[in-house]
Amino acid sequence: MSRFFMNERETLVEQALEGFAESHSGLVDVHPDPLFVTRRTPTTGKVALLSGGGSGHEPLHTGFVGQGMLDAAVPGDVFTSPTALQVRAAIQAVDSGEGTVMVVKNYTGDVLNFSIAAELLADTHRVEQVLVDDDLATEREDDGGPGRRGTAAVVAVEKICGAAAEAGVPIAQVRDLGRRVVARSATLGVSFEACTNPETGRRSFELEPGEMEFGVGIHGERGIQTRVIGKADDLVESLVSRLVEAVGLRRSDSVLAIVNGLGATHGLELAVAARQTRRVLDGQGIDITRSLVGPYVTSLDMKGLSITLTALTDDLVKFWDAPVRTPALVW
Amino acid sequence: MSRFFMNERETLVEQALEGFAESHSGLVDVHPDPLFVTRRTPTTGKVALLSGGGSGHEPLHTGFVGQGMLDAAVPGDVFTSPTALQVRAAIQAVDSGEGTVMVVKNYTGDVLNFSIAAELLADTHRVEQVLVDDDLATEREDDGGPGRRGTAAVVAVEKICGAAAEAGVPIAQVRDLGRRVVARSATLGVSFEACTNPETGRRSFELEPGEMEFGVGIHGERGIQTRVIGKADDLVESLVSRLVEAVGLRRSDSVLAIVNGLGATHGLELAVAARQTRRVLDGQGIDITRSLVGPYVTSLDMKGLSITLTALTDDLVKFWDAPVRTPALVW
Amino acid sequence: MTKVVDMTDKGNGTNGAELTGAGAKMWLLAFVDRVVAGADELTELDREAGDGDFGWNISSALKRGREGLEGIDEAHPAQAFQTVADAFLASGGTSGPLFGLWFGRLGAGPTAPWGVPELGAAFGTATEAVRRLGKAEVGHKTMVDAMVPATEVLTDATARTWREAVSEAARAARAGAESTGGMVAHRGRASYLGERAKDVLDPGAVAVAWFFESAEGV
Amino acid sequence: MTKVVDMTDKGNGTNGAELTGAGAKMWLLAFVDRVVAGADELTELDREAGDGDFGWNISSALKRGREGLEGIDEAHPAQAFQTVADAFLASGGTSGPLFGLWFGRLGAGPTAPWGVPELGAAFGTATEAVRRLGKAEVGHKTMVDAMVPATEVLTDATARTWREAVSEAARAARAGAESTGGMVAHRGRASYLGERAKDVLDPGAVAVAWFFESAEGV
Ligand SMILES: Nc1ncnc2c1ncn2[C@@H]1O[C@H](COP(=O)(O)OP(=O)(O)O)[C@@H](O)[C@H]1O
Ligand SMILES: Nc1ncnc2c1ncn2[C@@H]1O[C@H](COP(=O)(O)OP(=O)(O)O)[C@@H](O)[C@H]1O
Ligand SMILES: [Mg+2]
Ligand SMILES: [Mg+2]
Ligand SMILES: [Mg+2]
Ligand SMILES: [Mg+2]
Repeated sequence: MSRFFMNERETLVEQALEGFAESHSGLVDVHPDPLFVTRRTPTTGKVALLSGGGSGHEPLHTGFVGQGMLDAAVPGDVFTSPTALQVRAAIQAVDSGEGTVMVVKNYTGDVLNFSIAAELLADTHRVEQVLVDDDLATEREDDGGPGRRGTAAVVAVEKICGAAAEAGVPIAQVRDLGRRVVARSATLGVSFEACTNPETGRRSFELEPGEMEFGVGIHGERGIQTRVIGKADDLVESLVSRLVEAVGLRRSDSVLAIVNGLGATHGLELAVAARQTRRVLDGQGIDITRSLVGPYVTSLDMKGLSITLTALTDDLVKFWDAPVRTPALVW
Repeated sequence: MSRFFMNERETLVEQALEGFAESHSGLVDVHPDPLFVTRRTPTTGKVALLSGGGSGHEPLHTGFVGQGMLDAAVPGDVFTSPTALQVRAAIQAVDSGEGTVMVVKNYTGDVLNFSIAAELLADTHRVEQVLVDDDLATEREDDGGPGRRGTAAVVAVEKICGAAAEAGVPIAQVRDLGRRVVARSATLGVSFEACTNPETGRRSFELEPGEMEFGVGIHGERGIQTRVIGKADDLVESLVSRLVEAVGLRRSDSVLAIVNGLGATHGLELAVAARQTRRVLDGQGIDITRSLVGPYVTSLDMKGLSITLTALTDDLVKFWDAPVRTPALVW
Repeated sequence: MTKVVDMTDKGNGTNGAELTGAGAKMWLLAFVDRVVAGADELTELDREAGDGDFGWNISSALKRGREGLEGIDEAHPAQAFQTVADAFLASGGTSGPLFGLWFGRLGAGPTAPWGVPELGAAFGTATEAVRRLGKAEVGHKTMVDAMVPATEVLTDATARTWREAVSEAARAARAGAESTGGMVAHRGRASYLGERAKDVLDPGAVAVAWFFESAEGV
Repeated sequence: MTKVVDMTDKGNGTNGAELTGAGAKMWLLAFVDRVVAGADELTELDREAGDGDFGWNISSALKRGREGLEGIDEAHPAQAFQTVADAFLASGGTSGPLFGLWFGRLGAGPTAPWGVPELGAAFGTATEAVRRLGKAEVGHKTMVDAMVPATEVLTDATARTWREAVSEAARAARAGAESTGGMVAHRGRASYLGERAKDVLDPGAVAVAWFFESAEGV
């Protein structure tokens, strides 16, 4: 049995945003119609950084609105892209003349709606897009299918572009920096138990005892394979090895590792995964220069985790380390 | 089906602590034998603040070690109090001569082991204890049974005592401050799905669809009643009303509200609960002066939440607002 | 093709050769009912081969569309289609903008009752726009697999009445939707699952079949 | 009560009236085996009326105890009991310090083989200490419900051999453990559940019954 705690499905996202905004009233404002979230204290004279997408991935993106990260987040309904009209209104609200960089996770719906919004504003606003497509599981030798999904690398993109924008870096460079982070990142996810559909109360899939889904995204969908669950260390090793290869990491390279909980994964479990991530990389002479461990890009209450590696350079480290003050990330 | 991600049950806590410490190596150190966690940079010339208890409640307590909060945390095995020898070693490590205040959640095992530790050190160390017993569900008109359980109010105690200790407040006052916070706090918890026992992989109890447990603690045990799940707003209202009464809050009082996820509860769900908590209190003219919303005191991967109210005074607000720099709480 | 024909049509499109505003409205309201009643089916398909929100997305959009439809004055089909398009455009997701575009192009059709040739032309433009925006071809396992064969029937129709033509289109759309069972998806979330979602019908294509089938009772 | 009696006892406690170091060791090793084999049963009781870790806690402690026991030189019962006490004290939880104290008091008993009077005295002190530390009385649904009746039997024993006395104590401990079914708990986590955990046996009391029963095969 499983169940989503709410009043009614219709008002879920709206009420959650109200509650969220009240709990962080010093940091963010919610604009109700069309719906989007901005910093409480707008920062002008800098490139505006905006992201968004379906809800159900909290703290992404609304939890990353604030100084040093996003200027606005545009939440859709659960697992549903926001509309172009929402995105347009958010851009209009935060663009203070230096242009807007939109961080878009690569899903057909998001790409459509964010692109339409940018087109609607083509005459009056400069809008650039960073498309995040880090999920290795969806890599295919294909004819222009939807391509890799955008998952937890989006946190690195938002943090680094956010710091750059805050530092006054101009729009083209903020965009290129974001694209560079994407190009240097890869993610793989696994799930031990599916998430609860808030409408039906049912899990998005069922697993037999001892089975897991390998290569899941962040929308409750099955992965690319059902596998037997082994030891944590073996699974983490197989994930990390593929990421190292995909990112093209070599001995003495330096990485950011994001060990991300998909919703119902406990801190003890994530810590065990983080431990082995470090050991596997150590074994290959790769240095975890920075890491982030926790539920940052969730898939409702899915039990599972993803690991993201981003190859670092000195300037990326500098932007990662720059101060940030948002509901979900503070340093 | 449910399952706990780890290598083997024997090494779970130890490996998780290794991973945790590596991910926060700037902030904390793990001492392996006997096991306890301290700040990376010890602070001397102040009262030492220490807490601990069974694991499985992360980020409690290890995530609250750092500047402005705990000097040490002593983790036991999952849901099992640490031993007196662990606690003794931790006190010896952090007491710099100003004495140690132990924050102990009220469970027989914790009380026994922390008390024995203090007794073992009676000749050489001044050790004071703040017993946290905030859980209304376990209130009983009884003959000295174990009394109310200690749950999420412990976060308020640790934050406020931590700030006081950091500010140089002497031991008796830090202790009394902690006791004052406890006396002004009450908590109630509910669960929509039990947690996974890491040893057996089984849930700690089973619910029929549409049922929930009312009055749960943080150890996977059933609550005091099985109830039908209604609307979120109705449930929150019934929790908050009882808390208001228990704390003795009146119109124009000021509170800290902690809306705490028990492990697998999603940010959207907690935000909906936080929203209604505020509305119910608003309706009674009580001001949520401060709030904390998130999974701070978990019960492994239990799906559920607890609400804690602490009546505030100006000095408590001041200590709550003081800077804190720990793995789980930063401001 | 004049208002006069419309008048002989009793104003509700139930007798004439041409689709009137009232007829389009009835058709769309029947579609709303069909989708609302079958939302769980669509959600289940999207659960198996997507993210489980399609039934919710499309029925929320169409419920909003119904409110809009109830307020319009039934002057011509374009207005009815545009009303539904607006509801989809306020919906987000993948299906929101794509159906929004599809109905939006229909909404840009002639502002008078439509004969079979107008129907064919309007659906031709609409389906072409979805293919372009979605970069989807027949065989990619999307709504396009139902839209394209239905549109071809309408374009090539020799039928005299709109009802006959749409009824033939409905059969083609249904066959197109059924053909997505057994396809490996190349677009949309089902493509992430490759062979694993092969046997599942595409919910978008099923919805398109329901749309054409909803003209039946009008 | 002298080493001589111990020698005629073949050094393993299987024949004499007194409990030797070797006998105590065998008894405790049999207890370890019983608990390790039955850990899931204890965990299940603690799952229903506690936090589901008792089987794990006690069997981890006793496995550590087994390692210790294997290393000792079997001089006298006190040493064997103290070895197990140390393992419990390194265990935490509620049962860790309480069993640690219980076995620890036994470990403070005479450093020579024990006759029935020594047994009675040692268990009397030990059980009294647990009652005091745990603030638990008979009827509170804890390990004390098995410890107290067993201890009473030992204290009042008229039996000639330790084995007879312990065998009677085992029957009393078992009856005490069974009596916890139907009790509303006043101590420990089961007390949080009130009436809801009434029908569940207290796992700590069951473990105490197993302890006394483990002397059977020695
Ligand atoms: N590139 C595309 N072109 C045309 N139709 C598509 C495309 N991608 C997806 N679809 C259609 O959209 C439907 C899913 O819609 P919906 O569930 O709202 O979107 P999402 O996948 O964003 O949750 C699919 O069943 C399919 O028919
Ligand atoms: N106050 C007490 N006095 C004596 N025994 C107790 C007391 N509280 C609990 N116990 C015993 O401890 C057992 C539970 O031990 P354990 O599972 O290790 O502790 P915890 O409840 O801390 O998880 C109970 O079955 C009961 O026999
Ligand atoms: Mg979706
Ligand atoms: Mg325990
Ligand atoms: Mg979908
Ligand atoms: Mg227990």
